[in-house]
Amino acid sequence: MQSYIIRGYFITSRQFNFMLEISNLACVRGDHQLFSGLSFSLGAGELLQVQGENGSGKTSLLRTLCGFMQPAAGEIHWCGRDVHELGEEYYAEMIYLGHLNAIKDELNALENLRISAGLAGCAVDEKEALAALRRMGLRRREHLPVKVLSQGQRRRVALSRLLVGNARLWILDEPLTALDVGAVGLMQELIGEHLSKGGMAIFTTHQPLQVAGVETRQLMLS
Amino acid sequence: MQSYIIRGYFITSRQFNFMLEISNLACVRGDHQLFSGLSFSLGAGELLQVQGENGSGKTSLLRTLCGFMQPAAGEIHWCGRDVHELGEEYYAEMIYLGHLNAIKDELNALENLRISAGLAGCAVDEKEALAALRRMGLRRREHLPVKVLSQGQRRRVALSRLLVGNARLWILDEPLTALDVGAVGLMQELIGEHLSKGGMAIFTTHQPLQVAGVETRQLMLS
Amino acid sequence: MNRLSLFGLLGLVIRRDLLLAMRRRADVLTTLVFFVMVVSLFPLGVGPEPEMLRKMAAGVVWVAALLASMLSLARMFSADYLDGTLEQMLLAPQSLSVLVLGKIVAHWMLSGLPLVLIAPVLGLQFGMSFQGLWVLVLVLLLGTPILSMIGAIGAALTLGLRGGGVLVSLLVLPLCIPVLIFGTGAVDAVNTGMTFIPHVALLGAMFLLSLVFAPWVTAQALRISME
Amino acid sequence: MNRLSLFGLLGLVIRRDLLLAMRRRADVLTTLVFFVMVVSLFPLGVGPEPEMLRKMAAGVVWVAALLASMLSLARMFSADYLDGTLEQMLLAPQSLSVLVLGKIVAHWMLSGLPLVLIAPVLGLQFGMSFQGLWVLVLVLLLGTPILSMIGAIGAALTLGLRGGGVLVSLLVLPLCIPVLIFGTGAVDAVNTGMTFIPHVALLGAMFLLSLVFAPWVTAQALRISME
Amino acid sequence: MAINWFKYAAPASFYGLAGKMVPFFAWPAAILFALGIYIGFFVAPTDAVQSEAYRIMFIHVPVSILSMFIYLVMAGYAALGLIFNTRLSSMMATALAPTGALFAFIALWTGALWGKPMWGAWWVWDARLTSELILLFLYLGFIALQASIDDPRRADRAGALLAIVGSVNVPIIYFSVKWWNTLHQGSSIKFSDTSMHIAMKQALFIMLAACWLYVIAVTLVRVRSIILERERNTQWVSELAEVREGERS
Amino acid sequence: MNWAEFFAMKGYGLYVWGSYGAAFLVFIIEIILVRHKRKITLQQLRLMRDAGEGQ
Ligand code: HEM
Ligand SMILES: Nc1ncnc2c1ncn2[C@@H]1O[C@H](COP(=O)(O)OP(=O)(O)OP(=O)(O)O)[C@@H](O)[C@H]1O
Ligand SMILES: Nc1ncnc2c1ncn2[C@@H]1O[C@H](COP(=O)(O)OP(=O)(O)OP(=O)(O)O)[C@@H](O)[C@H]1O
Ligand SMILES: [Mg+2]
Ligand SMILES: [Mg+2]
Repeated sequence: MQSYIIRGYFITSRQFNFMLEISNLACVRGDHQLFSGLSFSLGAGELLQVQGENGSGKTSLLRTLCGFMQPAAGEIHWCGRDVHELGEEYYAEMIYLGHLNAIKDELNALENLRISAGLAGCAVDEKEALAALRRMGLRRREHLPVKVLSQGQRRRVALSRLLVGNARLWILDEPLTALDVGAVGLMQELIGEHLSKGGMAIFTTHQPLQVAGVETRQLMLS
Repeated sequence: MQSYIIRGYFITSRQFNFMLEISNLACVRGDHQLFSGLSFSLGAGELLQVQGENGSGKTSLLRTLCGFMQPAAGEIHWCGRDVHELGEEYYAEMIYLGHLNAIKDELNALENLRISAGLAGCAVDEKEALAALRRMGLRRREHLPVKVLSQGQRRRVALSRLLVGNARLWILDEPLTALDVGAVGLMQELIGEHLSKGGMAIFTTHQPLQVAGVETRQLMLS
Repeated sequence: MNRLSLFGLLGLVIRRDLLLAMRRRADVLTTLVFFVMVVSLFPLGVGPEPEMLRKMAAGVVWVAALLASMLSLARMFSADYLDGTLEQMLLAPQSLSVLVLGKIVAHWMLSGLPLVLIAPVLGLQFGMSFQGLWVLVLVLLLGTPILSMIGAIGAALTLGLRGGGVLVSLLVLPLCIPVLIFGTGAVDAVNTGMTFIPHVALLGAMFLLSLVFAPWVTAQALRISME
Repeated sequence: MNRLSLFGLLGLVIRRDLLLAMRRRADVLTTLVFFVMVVSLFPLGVGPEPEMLRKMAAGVVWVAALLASMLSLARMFSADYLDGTLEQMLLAPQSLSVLVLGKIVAHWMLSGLPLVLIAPVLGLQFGMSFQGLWVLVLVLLLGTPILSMIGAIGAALTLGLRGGGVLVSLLVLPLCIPVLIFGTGAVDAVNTGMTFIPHVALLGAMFLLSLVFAPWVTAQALRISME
Repeated sequence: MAINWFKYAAPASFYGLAGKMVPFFAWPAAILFALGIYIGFFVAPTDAVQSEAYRIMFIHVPVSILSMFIYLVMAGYAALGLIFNTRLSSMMATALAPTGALFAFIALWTGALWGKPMWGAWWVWDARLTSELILLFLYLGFIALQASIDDPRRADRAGALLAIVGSVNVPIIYFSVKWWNTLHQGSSIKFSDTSMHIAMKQALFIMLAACWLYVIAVTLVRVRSIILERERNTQWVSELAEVREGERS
Repeated sequence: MNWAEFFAMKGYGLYVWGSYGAAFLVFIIEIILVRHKRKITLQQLRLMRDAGEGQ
């Protein structure tokens, strides 16, 4: 009933240093089995794209990796230990960006970034936050309440959280939504930098996304 | 300060039959002038893409066309008459699809479609609604509460409203958000059909969208 | 595909809001439970003297009704606003006032009607006379729709603003005071053996007045708020 | 970039929620005015007899407190839920209970504390004695946080309505009843010349009990609701 | 008479006019306050019933009357702004509201201080007192609504709608409250003012005039700030002397 | 007339002076506030002007 096509090679030197290992994962929503027997692993410097049609279970997979949903079967290991055991230790090393931006309309971009970074466990000073926002192309928009920003600008505020954390695992659910061509390029750059520092990323998107110098592994849900 | 590049030709035989005419439109948000002196017109069978970076004012332009925002200057005419005078007559002939899906999480796709069509002024029977949902690729999802659907499926429910109305003017703000490749193709098809029936469409998107046999006019905001 | 008549639209909106509420039954019950709780609290506070309780009864029921309808007011338009449905309603090629009227009727059926139905039980707890109970139900039936209508204006004006529920109450409660006064006045009149007709007539006039103006004013307020 | 301590986190959450509320300075005043208004409704309902009003006073103030915390409860988690912030909070590498405690404290500071501060003025309007006022403030100070804590559990459970929201309102609101009873009981005791210590002691016990359990239960409820 | 009213309906020209008018209201207000207090305290005789406490009247009554009057004026301006889309009228409404609320507050305060010696209670639930309290709530609602809306145009229009609905309600509220009270209890509280001394009347009217002038002056100053704030992007504001020649910051 | 007697107001001093004191205090505070607001507004306008020139 399901088929997975996993393509791509481990291109880093640390190829046996798997940090995230998924084995035999299954996901059931309602009466509906989205996937089962799914296994893959991800090491430092690797990039994985989850592909599939609308409703094929990409978001469900990513949310299962975050612990929001209990898998119907299978296990998720981080550095060799079950993520449920790890709990907060695992959360300290990952960052998740979903369909929702998790920003507050009433606050401005700067406040939003500093507060959400704080809630994620790291205090960020103003200078650092401003630098991140400017990198995301929000110069002269830092002090406007997010409510008045355009859809793409709001997405940029959400994405700027990636710049101030030091999470090793990025889980990005359609990060390119509402971004213009320039911002898509910027995201590719950011992912590239992250990988080159030994980070990992899993993402979904229906748009083309290519990171220079990195082979994107593909996981196809259907 | 602003520049507009309007490209494209009127390819229908009814090229002097402009239905939507915008003259000298200006839009101010906060202290910020987004555009001014914007003029264009649209006739039956024509397709206009509004382009520009994040925050360049695409959404603001479309919302002004819908009458949600008062233009700072300029006029919008429909069939030669000011849309503010026309009011409900104008609304009967247009349909707007924004960033928000305007669907209720607690209702299922079928109920959502029938109710939103009803609010837009036309009663749709169950068979017709089911056909529209199936055309949008929601077979076997019609009776699930929309809350459990995937992001792309939710967008499809919203888009299925296009199929049950008989509006002549479609105003679509990033209709392709969250849609997979198949659904993007379907949207292109639908827009093509709509145009060939003498309809008009204005849309924004950051993804490529090409309708077979129709030259897309481009309006660049910057 | 055929155009809906105005009555068709009204029915559709009412059915829709009731359907939505039935999917989230918690909201309906919260209002009702709150109402019963507030009313039951007073005998505890004031003590069990029957004479005093009988005097208070109408006032307590009315104040509780007023507060209970405040609880659900903030939600009246805000869900539709957040998910974009309200935008689509403003683009409907029919009268927005009719649509608003539908939402008001639905709100009343969910937050006013249950109170009217349970009020006799509470009245009995306070030892109200049969005649008094009857008048209480009558004035509640006339008065709670007014609360919903005035409340709709407030809810529309505060759409999308922070401060939500409290701000609406701040705007709406002072405007509802006449309803409260005439509503309790009618019951008191019965208890003191006078005629309650003038009070009911005044409530009726206020009902008609708000029926004529409130939907339209609310529609204007919605347009202002959506800009 | 350095890690936050638990106290740092608590402070951050409280500051955040207050900041969100303070975006408009008017909001703080709004709450105060709201209390005065709700309290003023009762004399309009039950009549101006000073004796009756004095007896009702404590009950009226407690009802206003309950209403204020109910009105703002719905927003306690739902805004964060709708815009995705709650998801991020569940992913925070710190204790969720502490985070929830922060939100409860902020909620109390916004909806409970103003009432405690204005209660003496309201008491004067109802002709309460000095001793009664003093006890009223004391029990409010103990009781309003309990309302916030119990309310948080309800708000978390009704979020997105897993776990049967209908039951929740039936469970949570009745849980507030003991608070109201002991709260008004203490003031009544003073007025009738008895000792108010037992009431206050019971309230204190409830306060400690809910302080220990409510944040944790709320955190679990949130995890259930988000699934 | 060929005064061009529309000229002064434009914020730019009204700004200058208002600036010139302020002293013409402020100084007479100050002088009349001084005069009124002199007559009120040194000329008017002691009251037979109330002894010296009645002197509170000279501040209480003008302030109470104005607090109600200002609401009507405010609602009128707001309605004008909504119907004819004249920005200046909306700004006037916004500028009047805080003063109105303060006057309602002073009326309550002085009333309470008068009530304690006369009735033995700071507060009784009497019709006039209660409706004054409700009036204060109406003011605060208007202010809170406008304060919580960022976009000034939306704030104007929403506030106007509220003020109009409120002013339709004010008479209903007033009479309902009056009826409420008389139904419940006979009016045991009555203040006889049949035999008012001429000096008392003089003091009362002088204070009333002083308060009225004060309201106008304060409102004009406030509306000038509001005009500047709203028109900050226009040419004429940037060319104002007080903006151009102000010290560099 | 004796000033102490005048201020005592036959025992009603607290109430009378409480009223007038509060009223004029409120007036004075309001005057200070509107003038302060004018100052702040002008200051902000100048800030805006300087920022505009800086560009
Ligand atoms: C908090 C308490 C009080 C409030 C809110 C209040 C409010 C008002 C208001 C609104 C007015 C003008 C309305 C009208 O003309 O009918 C007024 C007038 C007046 N008040 Fe008060 N009042 C209070 C207490 C008192 C007390 C204690 C006295 C005297 C014992 C008093 C004596 C008067 C008199 C003599 C007038 C003017 C005569 C008249 O217009 O009827 N007030 N007050
Ligand atoms: N209770 C349920 N009963 C039946 N099907 C369900 C239920 N809950 C979820 N589903 C289905 O599970 C799938 C969830 O998909 P998910 O959100 O993971 O998709 P996705 O791959 O992220 O899609 P998209 O590209 O649209 O974001 C959908 O097909 C949805 O219809
Ligand atoms: N009050 C305000 N003050 C200053 N700037 C504002 C204000 N309100 C809106 N803006 C700006 O106006 C622009 C609105 O853009 P709009 O939403 O129309 O953009 P868009 O072209 O649709 O962008 P996107 O591609 O991201 O959807 C944004 O740049 C926003 O920052
Ligand atoms: Mg998805
Ligand atoms: Mg946009």
